[in-house]
Amino acid sequence: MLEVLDVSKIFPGVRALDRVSFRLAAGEVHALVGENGAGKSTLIKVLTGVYQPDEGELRYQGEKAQFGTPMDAQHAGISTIYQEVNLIPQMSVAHNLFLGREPRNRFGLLDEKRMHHEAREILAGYGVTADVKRQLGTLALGAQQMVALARAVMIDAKVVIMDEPTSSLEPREVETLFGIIRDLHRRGIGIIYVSHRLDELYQICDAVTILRDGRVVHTGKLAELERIKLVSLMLGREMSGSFSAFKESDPEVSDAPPVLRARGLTSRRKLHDISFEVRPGEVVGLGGLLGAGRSETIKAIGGAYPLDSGDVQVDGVDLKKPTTVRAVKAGIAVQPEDRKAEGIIAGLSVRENIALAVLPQLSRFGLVSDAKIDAIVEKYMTRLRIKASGPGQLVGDLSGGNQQKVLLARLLATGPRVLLLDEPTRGIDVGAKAEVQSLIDELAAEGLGVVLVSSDAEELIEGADRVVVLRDGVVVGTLTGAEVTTEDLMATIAAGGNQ
Amino acid sequence: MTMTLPVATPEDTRRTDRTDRIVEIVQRQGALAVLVVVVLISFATFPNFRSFDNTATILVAAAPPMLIALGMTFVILTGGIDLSVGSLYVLGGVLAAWASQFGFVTAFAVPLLVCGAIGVANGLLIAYTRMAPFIVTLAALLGARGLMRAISSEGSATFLVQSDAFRRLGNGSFLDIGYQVWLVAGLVVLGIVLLARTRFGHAVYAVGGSEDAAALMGIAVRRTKIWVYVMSGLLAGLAGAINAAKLGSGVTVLGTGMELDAIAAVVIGGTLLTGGAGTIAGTIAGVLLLGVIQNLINQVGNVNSNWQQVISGTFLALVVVAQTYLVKLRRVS
Amino acid sequence: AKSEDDGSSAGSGTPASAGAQVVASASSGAATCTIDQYGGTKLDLKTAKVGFSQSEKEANPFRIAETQSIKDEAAKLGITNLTTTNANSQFNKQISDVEQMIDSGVQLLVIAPLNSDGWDSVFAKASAKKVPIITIDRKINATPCKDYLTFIGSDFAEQGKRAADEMAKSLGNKGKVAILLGAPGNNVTTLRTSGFKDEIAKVAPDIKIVFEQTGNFAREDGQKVTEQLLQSNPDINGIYGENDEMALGAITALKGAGKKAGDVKVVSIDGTKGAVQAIVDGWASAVIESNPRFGPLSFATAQKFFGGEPVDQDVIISDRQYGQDNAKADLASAY
Amino acid sequence: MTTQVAARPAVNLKGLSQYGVYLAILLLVLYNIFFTPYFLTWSNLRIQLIQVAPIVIVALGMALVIGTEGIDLSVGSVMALAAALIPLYLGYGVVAAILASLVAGVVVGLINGVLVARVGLQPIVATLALFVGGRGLAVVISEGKLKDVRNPDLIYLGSGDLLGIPVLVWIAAALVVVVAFLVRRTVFGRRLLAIGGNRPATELAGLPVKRVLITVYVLCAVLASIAGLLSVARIQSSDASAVGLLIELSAITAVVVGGTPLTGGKVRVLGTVAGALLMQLVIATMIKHNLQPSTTEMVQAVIILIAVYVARERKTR
Ligand SMILES: Nc1ncnc2c1ncn2[C@@H]1O[C@H](COP(=O)(O)OP(=O)(O)OP(=O)(O)O)[C@@H](O)[C@H]1O
Ligand SMILES: Nc1ncnc2c1ncn2[C@@H]1O[C@H](COP(=O)(O)OP(=O)(O)OP(=O)(O)O)[C@@H](O)[C@H]1O
Ligand SMILES: [Mg+2]
Ligand SMILES: [Mg+2]
Repeated sequence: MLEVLDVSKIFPGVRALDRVSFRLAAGEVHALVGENGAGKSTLIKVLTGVYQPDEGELRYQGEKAQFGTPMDAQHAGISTIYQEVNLIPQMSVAHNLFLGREPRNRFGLLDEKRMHHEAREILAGYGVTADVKRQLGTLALGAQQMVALARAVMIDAKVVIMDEPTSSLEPREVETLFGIIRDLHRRGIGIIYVSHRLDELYQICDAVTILRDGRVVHTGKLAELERIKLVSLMLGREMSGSFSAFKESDPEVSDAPPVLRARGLTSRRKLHDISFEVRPGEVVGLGGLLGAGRSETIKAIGGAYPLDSGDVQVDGVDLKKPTTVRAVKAGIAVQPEDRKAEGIIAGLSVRENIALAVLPQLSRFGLVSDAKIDAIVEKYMTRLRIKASGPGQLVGDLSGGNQQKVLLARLLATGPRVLLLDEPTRGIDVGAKAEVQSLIDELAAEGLGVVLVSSDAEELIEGADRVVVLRDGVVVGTLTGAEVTTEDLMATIAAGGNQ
Repeated sequence: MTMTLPVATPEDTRRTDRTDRIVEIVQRQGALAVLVVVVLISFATFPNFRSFDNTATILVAAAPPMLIALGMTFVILTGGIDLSVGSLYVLGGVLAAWASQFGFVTAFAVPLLVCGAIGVANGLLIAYTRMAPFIVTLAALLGARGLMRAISSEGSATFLVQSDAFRRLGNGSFLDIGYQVWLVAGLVVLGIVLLARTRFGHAVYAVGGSEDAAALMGIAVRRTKIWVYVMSGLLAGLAGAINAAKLGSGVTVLGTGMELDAIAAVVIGGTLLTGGAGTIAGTIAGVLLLGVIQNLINQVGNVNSNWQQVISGTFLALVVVAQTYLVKLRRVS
Repeated sequence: AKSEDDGSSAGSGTPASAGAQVVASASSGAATCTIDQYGGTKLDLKTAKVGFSQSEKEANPFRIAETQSIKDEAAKLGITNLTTTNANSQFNKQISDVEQMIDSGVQLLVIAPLNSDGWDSVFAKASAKKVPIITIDRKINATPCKDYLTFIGSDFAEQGKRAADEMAKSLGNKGKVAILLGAPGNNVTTLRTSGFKDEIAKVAPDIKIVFEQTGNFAREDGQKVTEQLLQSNPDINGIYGENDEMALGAITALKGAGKKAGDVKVVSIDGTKGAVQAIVDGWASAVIESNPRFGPLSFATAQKFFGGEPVDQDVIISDRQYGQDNAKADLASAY
Repeated sequence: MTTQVAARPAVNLKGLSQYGVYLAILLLVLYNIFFTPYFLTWSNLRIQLIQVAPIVIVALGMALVIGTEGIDLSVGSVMALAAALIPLYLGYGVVAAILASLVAGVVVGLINGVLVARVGLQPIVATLALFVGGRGLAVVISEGKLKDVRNPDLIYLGSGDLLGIPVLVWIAAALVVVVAFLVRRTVFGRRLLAIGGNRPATELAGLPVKRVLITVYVLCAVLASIAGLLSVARIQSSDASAVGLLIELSAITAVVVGGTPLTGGKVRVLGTVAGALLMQLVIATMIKHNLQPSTTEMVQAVIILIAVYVARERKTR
């Protein structure tokens, strides 16, 4: 159906694809896996005309093909959901859905009525009920992802490519997605599916191709490949035991006074009287569905989201009206949800990114001390095992996992008392994920208070000592103890809705 | 220069659509609201302001800036900027006056061709070389002015309009409102339809909203960019031409600072310089607002010319701050 | 605030009568215009609504003196209903300023035009309401007594010519001369250039004009261009500045380059205090005046017109000039 | 992952983009040496340096603002304000006059900075207001009159020499060093670049973004007011309506031609100086060859395009 032969793609300094051959059969759901930076997204972009291959050829429906632009690929029946929502946040939901192929009336003008009507109908099938005239950006990320999905599937596609479609979906939405995939499968449509969540792959994929460092290291039936083997192939080394790196044993949570105490956090309509506390060495998870207000809670504590009332205490000291500057001073470190937009500074080096928040401590009379910076950068690059060509490399050129670690290094360098981590493992591969998770454990063990937000229920359950469940900006329950299960979590979320 | 503004922040999903829309209209049409208030106050205060003639004068004077701001709106909506419009405006006027000796049609055709070609050059450079629009069009500003000086012997030769029909277009009127105003009104309506009701218009918003996403969604980003600069060039040339028709000659001492006026009008009209959001209706209100302020300063009469600048600057700041405040209100409520 | 000159500048106020404009040609054969020819009604200037449109900001001596002269004379005559506008050098603004004044019912317009062409729409409007237009200092290319009533002002080509005569005289009819041009595209620039060049060619063909660059009528540009000029043409003998400001900039440049007063002959046009002082100091050779005090002559002409008397279609004023002989004595009457 | 740095094939190209401005200057100088009489003289070099000094000073401030992804259109008006205040306070001595003009810079910078950082206006619009109003105010202050200055201390700043080099050039050079040091060695410089690189991220990292931004706009305006007062000292008169006219465009051009991207996050101080020098040489060459304004403008356009094309950032991500 769709096939590439010996394709290479070279970026300045990187051979992103190295003589890759890949074959998608009709009606097949083909998993494409690999570490961060293995070349998955690049392969997809080559397949869909975003990039032109430097070597090799593309075959589509048995014939040699060449797509100059994504438009060409779309016309040929290849429809793609790219990694990270790629829609226009300022435009309305309906306009996004139909962009570039809007229905027109007999004067050649857009038929808004029809567009809205059809958009409503189509989206209903995906469980999205929001007003289609609303700005897309005001929708929750999950809903946005569903719009992107609907957009990709609604054209008469022969091939649908999905690059990490589930990274921002909640379990219910994932189910909807799988329903759609099964339906496409039945209709004989070929699907390429990229994900770091291995469970999903085994649920819906038939075949798998594993990329490592731009090369294909394995391709074949997925069912014939054991999980553990798959991971080893991806990483190029043996993996053993559990995939979650969180230690099973609950660390002793002391009855020391809490490092962080949030009381009655309230912000117009989004947060309502949220209170919880974190003790030193404790990992408190924030659970809930997308849009529950977890990110807002974290940002509010970090001073980046305006509060109407409520207060935040660190080590018993009240932060009067938290601002980001005050919060950092008090020992609060926030790792934002959106790494690219709010986390890293892509155009600066690893060194600058790590040192950024602690510059005053690394300088005298406003003059930075290179020696001090080098020392601290060296320390965290080693400690967090940051893989980069050197401290001078631009962060934007690192893989997702390493970007995340640089971000963590920046937080840790400030010597925080509390770490607030919003989706710390989103979009990073199993290897890096395990590293980040064990790091969280380590940090807690050193006596830091940690707040962890994750859409991955398992990660939350295993990683947290206690889970505070939010729904619509209200605390609806707290789960404690080692015996908490995913089911318990889901039940609490659901029960919260019935109150 | 493209500052990242927090464009869309997540809002409460439960808010009713109607309040949403009312607040949005006030926010989006802030310039219109200010315009209405200013006009009402002037009506009450200055008897001369009320006259029909005065209104017609304001509209005629606003015609060329309106065309320029119309083109600028498209450019800014894609996240770009066009500094060359002031020069193209003068160039268009000089060319129109010169070409009027060959008749009515050439008087339009020549400036449109030349200014359109410069627009194409702007667009190609911006779309294909990824050079910043600011700098490409700054070069075009210099180049076009140089060209204008070259064809008018360093600006000393003024071509007189030879075609009577062309001249009539400049000074004649229908229902006591100048032809130019009708022409501009027609083009503005076309522009509104183009932006709101065609695929091209949506592509413009998409490119400004997120260039990368638009490309991945199959929008022809480059073609869209090229077109907006062509439109901007054409409209600036046309503005020059109708102005030449009105003045009866290709005046060479025009147009400095015109690009900043146009940008100011567009921004006052609520269009974000980062692109992706804004309306032509807002731009119209912005242009008229600037025109009315000018007119008011004259109505007050005998204001020292230097104070006039101070007042304009202050007013500009107030309007934009008010705009921003409205946007913030909307975000918080 | 306290300026450098505080306390010493008590006597700087120029007597209003000093340097008043004088009409050059009272020749009886010149074309005239009457209210019957032009159309319109007789009226009393005192109670009339008068509009004055200034072209450039009141930010240089010429414009300041010009506007002030109009206002002073109006006050003197008891005209209470005077509206003034300023186009800030934007031509389109001047057009709409004037149109707006016509809309508001002015009965007499005095215009200092920014440009000589481009007045079609104004004429159309003014003739419909029979508003007489007096243009001052720059002429408008149109028909007097039809499109506008009359022009009062200097002859710019003549100024250039006189500057050329002075230059030729001070150089002894030979040498190399540079021209600091005014703002490009301005007809003052054009006429002062052509007048100068034609006359030089006629009276002193041995004077070579080796350099012409614009100084935009501004002192800083005049200085910068002269600095460059002195590097590329160190043997220059004369500099003709098309206004005083550029010439003064040139003098600063000459000083900076280590020249002595009189090494390079400087001739310019306008007659501002600074330039006349430069003659006294020996840096400038001659200054041709361009008199900005248009108030008295404008209103006198209007009074005649509204009173039914014929007025000249072209009122050319005689400009004085300053040289070594009279600079010191006449310094007080410079503006 | 990317343990790369495999041989960079584009080394030459990259070098060209880094050093394009310097190459252009070299070419232009070579041309002049052969085709322009009296070019290779000390007095000529001196004039070029003196003339470029004010633009360099303004461009330094502009580079800082551009580094934060901003732009400042009001620099010309600040120069005018500074110029207008000098004659007013010269009666108290040269120090008072200089202080007065610097205060004007601080005030304008504060207004710009607050509008950008606190009110959240887009820089081009925030500074447009003062671009329009500032010069008007300056002319109002000076009552529209051009005033000669005769204070010898002030004039020394504008046309005196120190160790054989004009004072003006010393001052500009000193400011270049200060700004380069600021960008490379200070906490403030790092923060400035971080804001330009990603403002939301910098804010979340707990940096005092607003304070830094306001400081940047104040610095830019103060540099502009220094340029303004030096211009007065050089021209030996204060003309608020003319000083610094259109300098914002020259300054932006110098910054961009010098290789600083308008998208922020990067400041090239030496490049900026080179950019200003290049444009100065272009204009000087045109004047020396007695070319018409039309030609000068068209050639400038072409040179800007070529210089920026060569120096443009190649998008790697
Ligand atoms: N436009 C580009 N310019 C330069 N290098 C690039 C570009 N795009 C990708 N790369 C590099 O190519 C390699 C493959 O990247 P790619 O995005 O395909 O990885 P991926 O497998 O999709 O990773 P992830 O799981 O994080 O999405 C990486 O080393 C990346 O840094
Ligand atoms: N258009 C957008 N672009 C970038 N990020 C967005 C956009 N819309 C929403 N987000 C981010 O996605 C997050 C999820 O939005 P949502 O409305 O689900 O609220 P939430 O409370 O953060 O959800 P959660 O409880 O899962 O953290 C928001 O915090 C916001 O930062
Ligand atoms: Mg990817
Ligand atoms: Mg979230």
